[in-house]
Amino acid sequence: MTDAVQVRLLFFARSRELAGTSETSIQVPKTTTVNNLLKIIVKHYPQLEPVVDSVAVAVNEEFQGNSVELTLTAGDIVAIIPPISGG
Amino acid sequence: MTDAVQVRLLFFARSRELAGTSETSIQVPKTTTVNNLLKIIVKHYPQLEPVVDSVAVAVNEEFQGNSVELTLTAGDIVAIIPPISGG
Amino acid sequence: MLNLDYVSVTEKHLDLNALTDMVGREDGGAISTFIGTTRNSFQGKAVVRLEYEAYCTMAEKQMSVICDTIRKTYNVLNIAIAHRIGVVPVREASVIIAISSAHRIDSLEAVHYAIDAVKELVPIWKKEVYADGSEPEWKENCEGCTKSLSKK
Amino acid sequence: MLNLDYVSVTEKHLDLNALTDMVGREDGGAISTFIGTTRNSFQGKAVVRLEYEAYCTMAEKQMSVICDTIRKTYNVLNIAIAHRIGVVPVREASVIIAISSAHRIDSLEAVHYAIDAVKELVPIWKKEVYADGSEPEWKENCEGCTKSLSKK
Repeated sequence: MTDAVQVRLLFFARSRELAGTSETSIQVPKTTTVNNLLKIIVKHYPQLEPVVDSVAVAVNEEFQGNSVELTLTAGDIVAIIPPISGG
Repeated sequence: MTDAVQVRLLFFARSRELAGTSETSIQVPKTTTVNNLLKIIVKHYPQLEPVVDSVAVAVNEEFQGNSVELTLTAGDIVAIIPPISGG
Repeated sequence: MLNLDYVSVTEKHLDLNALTDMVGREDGGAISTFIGTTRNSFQGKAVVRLEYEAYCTMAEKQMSVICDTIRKTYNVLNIAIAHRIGVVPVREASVIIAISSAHRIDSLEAVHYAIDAVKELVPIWKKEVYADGSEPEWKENCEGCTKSLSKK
Repeated sequence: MLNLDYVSVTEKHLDLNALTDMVGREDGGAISTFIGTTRNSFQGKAVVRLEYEAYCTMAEKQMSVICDTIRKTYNVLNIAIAHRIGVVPVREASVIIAISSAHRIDSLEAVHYAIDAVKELVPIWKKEVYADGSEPEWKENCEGCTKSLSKK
């Protein structure tokens, strides 16, 4: 992975409980889609498999389209966002 | 006026200021329409002439249709209701 | 749990917390409120205060009719409608409506309906007093509305 | 007068009076509010409390985005959106939205939009804890909503 970067990875709510942590860091390709990013994360945290289809992803606090090609930078904050239930 | 009854007559807001009183009593026909009632009232209080077309009438605290035939009883409360501006 | 319809025409300062506490319920997930406040100007003229006058007994009766209509249309829990009369200084509340419901859509829509209905159906009047000393004016919520009431 | 957008995710008890005071203005004639409260049951199961968790920095950012959208759509004056996190006991407020406007239609519609938007766009989650000791549940505001966010 010559074009790999290290990003921060945040988990919340159910995904946090399943992952067993609220934050970690992970190496990912510099350019990738959200769908591919999720596949990589599930490889590290297979226990997220049941929820992966229902989560959204935010990069640096902005929601990202699933098929958008992301360009990530070292230190970027990737967050797994389970279905929202605020209010 | 054999079929006349004495009713209480209430004025509010602008009609109260024009009439110079908030309450009086007046002799009116036992059966009459709201329009006719207003004509009688304006005969007693000609200063209400400028507002008579914009007021509604309530009898015993219920709005009455202008052309409805009212049957009044002695002591009924007739109220002149200028355009509402609550809220 | 019994439903509450609270209606009030009062010379006292309106207490938002007291009214929302009154409509709040353990089986409710939503409280919507509307607060009408006195504005400091009308068409460029500075307003120093409003003076409200009511046909009190009929006003509270009409507020109860509005509560009945709300219950026929929306799935609400408790309703409170309170209108202040007398002098209301700028920025203070002249009317507060607070409605609770299990789900938000009902109280949101019911409050909207309720304030429209109060302005149309409840015999209360306001006189605007201006800073420039010009003749105070009795306001009208919308032209012809009151006249059309008599047909309802 | 400058417009205020106040957004807050806090562990503290939400203060309705403080928030409405904050949005109240001399040039405003209307304040509409929405208060989300904790219900005591879900599908027949007694709920003892809700526990809220937020992605705080992003949540406040999303609330600010909602404020921007409100200003593009409705003619409002001040906006306050506050969400409580941590444990919220039954009957207490988890979210309060308060919006002022010159005329009532704007704040009424803006508050309705705002609570819908908060429930759809702000990364906050609630876990329901039941009296019968059954497994606490992470709620979802509506199925598929979050997934659809990623397309927005």
